[in-house]
Amino acid sequence: MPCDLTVQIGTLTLGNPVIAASGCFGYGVEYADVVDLSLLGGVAVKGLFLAEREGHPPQRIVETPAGMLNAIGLQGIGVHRFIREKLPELRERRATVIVNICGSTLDEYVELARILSDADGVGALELNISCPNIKEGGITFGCSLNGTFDVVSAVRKATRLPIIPKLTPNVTDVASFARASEEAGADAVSLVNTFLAMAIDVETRRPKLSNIVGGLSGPAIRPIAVRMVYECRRAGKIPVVGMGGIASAADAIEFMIAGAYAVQVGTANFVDPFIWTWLVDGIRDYLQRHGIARVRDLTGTLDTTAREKEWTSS
Amino acid sequence: MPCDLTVQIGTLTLGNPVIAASGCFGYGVEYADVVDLSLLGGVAVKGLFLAEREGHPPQRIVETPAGMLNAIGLQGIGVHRFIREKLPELRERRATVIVNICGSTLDEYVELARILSDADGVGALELNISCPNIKEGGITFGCSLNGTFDVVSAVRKATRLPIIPKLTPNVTDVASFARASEEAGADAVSLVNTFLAMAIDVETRRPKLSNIVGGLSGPAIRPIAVRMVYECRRAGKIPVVGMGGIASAADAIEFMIAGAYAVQVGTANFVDPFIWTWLVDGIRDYLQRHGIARVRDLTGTLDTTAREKEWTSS
Amino acid sequence: MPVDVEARVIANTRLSPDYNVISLAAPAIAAAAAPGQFVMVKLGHGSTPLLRRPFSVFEVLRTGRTVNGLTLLSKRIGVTTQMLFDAVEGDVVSCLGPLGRPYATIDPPAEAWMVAGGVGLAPFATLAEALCARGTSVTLFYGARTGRELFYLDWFRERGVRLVLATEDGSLGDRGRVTQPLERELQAAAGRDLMVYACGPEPMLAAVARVAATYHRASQVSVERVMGCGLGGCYSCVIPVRQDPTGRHYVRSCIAGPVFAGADVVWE
Amino acid sequence: MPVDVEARVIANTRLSPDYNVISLAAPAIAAAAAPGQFVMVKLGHGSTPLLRRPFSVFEVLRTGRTVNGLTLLSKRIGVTTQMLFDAVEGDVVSCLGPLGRPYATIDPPAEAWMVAGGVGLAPFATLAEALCARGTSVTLFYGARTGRELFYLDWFRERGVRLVLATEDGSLGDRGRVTQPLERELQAAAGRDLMVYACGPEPMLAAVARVAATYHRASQVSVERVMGCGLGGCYSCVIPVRQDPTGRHYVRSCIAGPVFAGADVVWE
Ligand SMILES: Cc1cc2nc3c(=O)[nH]c(=O)nc-3n(C[C@H](O)[C@H](O)[C@H](O)COP(=O)(O)OP(=O)(O)OC[C@H]3O[C@@H](n4cnc5c(N)ncnc54)[C@H](O)[C@@H]3O)c2cc1C
Ligand SMILES: Cc1cc2nc3c(=O)[nH]c(=O)nc-3n(C[C@H](O)[C@H](O)[C@H](O)COP(=O)(O)OP(=O)(O)OC[C@H]3O[C@@H](n4cnc5c(N)ncnc54)[C@H](O)[C@@H]3O)c2cc1C
Ligand SMILES: Cc1cc2nc3c(=O)[nH]c(=O)nc-3n(C[C@H](O)[C@H](O)[C@H](O)COP(=O)(O)O)c2cc1C
Ligand SMILES: Cc1cc2nc3c(=O)[nH]c(=O)nc-3n(C[C@H](O)[C@H](O)[C@H](O)COP(=O)(O)O)c2cc1C
Ligand code: FES
Ligand code: FES
Repeated sequence: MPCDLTVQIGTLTLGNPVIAASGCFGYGVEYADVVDLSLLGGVAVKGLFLAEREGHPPQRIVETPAGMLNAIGLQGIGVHRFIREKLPELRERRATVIVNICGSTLDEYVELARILSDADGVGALELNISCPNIKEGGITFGCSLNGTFDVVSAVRKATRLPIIPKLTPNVTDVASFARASEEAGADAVSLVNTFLAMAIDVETRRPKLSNIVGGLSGPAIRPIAVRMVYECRRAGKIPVVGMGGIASAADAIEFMIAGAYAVQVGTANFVDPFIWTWLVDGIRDYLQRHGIARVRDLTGTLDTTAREKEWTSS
Repeated sequence: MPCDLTVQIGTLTLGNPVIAASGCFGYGVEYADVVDLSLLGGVAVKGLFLAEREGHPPQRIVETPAGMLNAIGLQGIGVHRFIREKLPELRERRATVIVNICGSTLDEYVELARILSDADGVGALELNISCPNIKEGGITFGCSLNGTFDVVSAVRKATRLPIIPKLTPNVTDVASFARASEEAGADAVSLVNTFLAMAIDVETRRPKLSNIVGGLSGPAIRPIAVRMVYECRRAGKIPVVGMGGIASAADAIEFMIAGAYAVQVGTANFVDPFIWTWLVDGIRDYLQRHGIARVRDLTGTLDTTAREKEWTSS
Repeated sequence: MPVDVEARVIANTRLSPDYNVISLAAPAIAAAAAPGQFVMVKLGHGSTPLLRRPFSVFEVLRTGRTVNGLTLLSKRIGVTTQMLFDAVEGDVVSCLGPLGRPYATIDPPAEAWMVAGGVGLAPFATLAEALCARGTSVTLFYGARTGRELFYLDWFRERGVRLVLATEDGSLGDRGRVTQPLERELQAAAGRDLMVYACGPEPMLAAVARVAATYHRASQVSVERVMGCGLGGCYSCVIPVRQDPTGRHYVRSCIAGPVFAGADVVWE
Repeated sequence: MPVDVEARVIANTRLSPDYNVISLAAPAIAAAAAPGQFVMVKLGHGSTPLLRRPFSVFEVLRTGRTVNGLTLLSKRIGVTTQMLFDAVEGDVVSCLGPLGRPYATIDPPAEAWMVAGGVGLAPFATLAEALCARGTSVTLFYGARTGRELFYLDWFRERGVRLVLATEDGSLGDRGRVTQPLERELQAAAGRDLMVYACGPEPMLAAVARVAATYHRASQVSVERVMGCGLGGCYSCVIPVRQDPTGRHYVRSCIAGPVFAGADVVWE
């Protein structure tokens, strides 16, 4: 049985539901020799500001139980160099490009959206309103319902590209942010960004990260992220792109059953840069084994009716 | 060098800063044959309602990467049977008892506080306004600043026992809840309770927990919990009791450096019920090694000045 | 009083592609364990797996009168059982026990009928020994998917245990479930004094308890609930038991069980 | 193009209570690796450790002309290096590589002066071989805490490498830091054409770069930053380099390095 793995986000069609998560795959081109970028559902590139940024001093990451903290501070080449230096190669490699954008002000998001709308080869915009690692902007929008609504509406007016606000998990009720995004005209929401967290070197009594706090990602957060995807799916109609600790096809499928149309994979790419093939193959196998013809029919199929017991002799 | 391990929470003196976390140590008496209860800083007993409760149907727990979900649903014997059947043995074993109380209404918290104030052998009350596993009450208070303020003030008027609201991490700004608790007259705050989370069996497409969602605990959450303790310590003056994934003396010390006066240990007790001795000994060793005479002098000693590099030849 | 032992692996025998018997140098636990009690084990460092897992004490290992250790019969279904399958001599398995309420033994002339499903065989080696030592006559009703998953048959025969086998594929003994020969023999056993012991998947236990009750026989069943601590600390392992003629109540199977009177459990 | 190999452990030799050399059957990586390149390794299942860790390729193992594998020189400081220390023949180490920008070799009459601190010896075995093959004369300045932590001295001697040793406790070679004999010899080497290569703790690298610059010598240093991916994906491994006469800029040491011109790095 052939399976239809495509998923639709606004006007953008992804060949399959597996997307490289922003900040965990460079600008995509770094991996062009390792994986065939056209086989990924999409590539969400490292968060871009208008201008170049240096980011935080090292140490920028630290491993924690089943997870890692990062405080990169959105080092990046800025949107103009991105369009000049990276986008052509991504186009050539036939990558489906999702540009993750960050602004310190609402106007910056709007300007980024305008600039990228005119660029050739951008599939969608992911609005990073959830990076826990920078003080100004970004998360200020992502932690306020009005802020989220305003930035999404403003970007909506500035572009025809599909827009995907990326939500922070560091809020009391993430579903309300999905609803606000939907009302403001978003095509989808993606979640979760990282959890604000910290680690201390007890011998020196200093923070392990130069920025003191950072964002927790990896398998550790998966159960929380799955719950949040489940809540957002029930709260709204637009597609949810789920992520947080996905490291196997089963993990990706878990997010889809909970309500995700597509998934992103971040930290696990560091552990296994060849993961993309296993993930897509694993999802295809699962669909075939379960007689599901289209991957979008898997979304939100969680069965919450009471469970019965079966008896086998062993 | 002898170390002073005692810590003070309101009028209660703990012999050391290591407390068994509520729900992870039964009513304490279950462990009386395994550990000398008088050697623990305190025993926070399983959350009690006024009445007996059956809790949720199994399956109630599931393991996740470096963590576990639980949805026990606060099964318990109710306050009256606790006082009759458990408190005398706890007293006899010279345990320092912290009673974790839960109500569906504000009045229920007040009544629990009154009843327990009259009981012999209760050291402090921990107000569970953060259990993610029950629909009514509890977390409704814990997710609203007014709710938190109201329940703490009301209990404050009803008892002279030290009161410790236990905060949920499922909020945008946990420090504001610590402040609200302080303003309402709490003697300390404890955090974190578990993170609302879920896990799905992808083969059956059913939730692994009968309650669909549960609370995530264990090492996975530690970096988030440490950050929250750090924020609460900076936000207020009352002592913070820190917990979330502590599994070694170094973990406990990390929380104290971040700002905790005392710590609680939950999940790790399941893995090693003899952990208490290692923890207390490990903390004592650390203090001696670092020339710190009193454990309370360790609290909040995080050094956030920029780090310099040292050079050794290896 | 349970103890925690960092037990060395003495031997590890694979019985099939899924089953193995692992011998552990945990004499203190082995010497104290009663039939039906269990240990909470943990392998590896770090947090995969995080929690311990419960396993029945399968055999108590002795040299003469000295107890050297114990074995576990394990079926590979997940991370810990995979590690138990792969373990080699010298590896360390952290072992906490003995835990739980054991089976109550009976004396002659009463007979013991043990009913095992799959890996539910585990508690019956020590129970059979304890019963045989009392001179009690023992029958083992033992079911599995296939004959290749019926283990230790000679071990039980050598100790004088009568075997009644059943396999789902009919490759050994009765074709079908083990409760069928059990019911057949219960029908024919009117007037004999006997106790039914069972361990296996819960639907089997429910069926055994029901059949036993039908023939007015007492039963003791060992249940397998997901356990977080094994010591009564977490309330994860509960099972509903009858409280009064109509009510039911969750009790912790790690301390109130794992062995219950079949008639006390509310089967769902 | 890096490859990911599930490499079997061929041998594991403990050099001291903290150092070991582990041989891995990863011929594809070994054959492609240039001196100074590294591999990202991961041991064990589950999530402890979660991330891979970077290790220089120490030796390339050959039988005749066939490349069989590579070795890593490891110093035990945490979870992965502990696992590398404990690994036994047959264990599997996941190995991704070769990665990073290698050292640039030089040809005679230029001389190569390699400066190693502690485990910073690792890239110099393959570099020495490559240089010796070109007929370049090679000196190794090698420092450690104590003489017992100076390894492979005969290995280098056999290949004609001149050794200049230093230990902090004075038990072998100069007492003190390895940059002292380096500076002394640089003073005396006026007029000779030479390249300084360094690997070791960063303050040592900074000192080497400074001393080299003082005597107007080029240096190539291999830095060790905490790495999340090794492929340019995460921006964790950055190091500040000079951008224009006054500016500085963070570059990813996994792809722009780990080898940098000593003069390019902004030492902090
Ligand atoms: C008192 C007691 C005695 C036991 N004795 C034995 C024994 O002697 N030999 C033996 O092989 N097993 C025994 N078991 C079962 C054994 O504990 C489980 O097989 C074991 O926990 C599996 O661990 P794992 O890490 O390999 O699997 P996991 O990776 O934890 O689980 C794999 C899958 O199996 C499911 N699962 C795990 N445990 C259970 C359970 N108890 N009930 C239903 N589903 C479960 C999980 O939800 C998961 O889907 C006993 C259980 C109890 C409670
Ligand atoms: C390009 C490169 C090549 C390397 N080659 C070798 C080699 O050949 N042999 C070798 O033994 N080591 C080498 N290292 C260092 C090696 O990567 C670390 O020792 C290793 O990551 C430690 O892993 P662990 O799991 O044992 O320690 P962890 O448990 O991860 O860490 C233990 C402690 O050490 C600190 N730490 C870990 N890595 C570093 C680091 N790079 N810098 C400073 N502090 C750190 C951690 O913060 C922690 O406090 C190299 C590093 C790089 C970047
Ligand atoms: C090193 C690192 C850098 C990240 N940078 C960004 C970023 O630039 N923009 C963004 O929206 N998210 C960023 N994230 C968050 C990830 O895209 C993702 O939301 C998060 O890591 C959870 O997924 P994971 O558990 O699969 O990694 C970053 C994560 C990591 C680990
Ligand atoms: C099985 C289980 C039951 C719990 N029951 C309670 C409870 O009754 N009351 C409460 O305040 N917290 C309860 N908790 C939360 C713990 O007290 C603690 O806040 C949390 O588990 C984090 O700490 P840990 O990571 O050390 O387990 C429970 C946790 C677990 C795992
Ligand atoms: S397993 Fe924890 S109470 Fe039974
Ligand atoms: S280690 Fe990830 S970018 Fe260098």
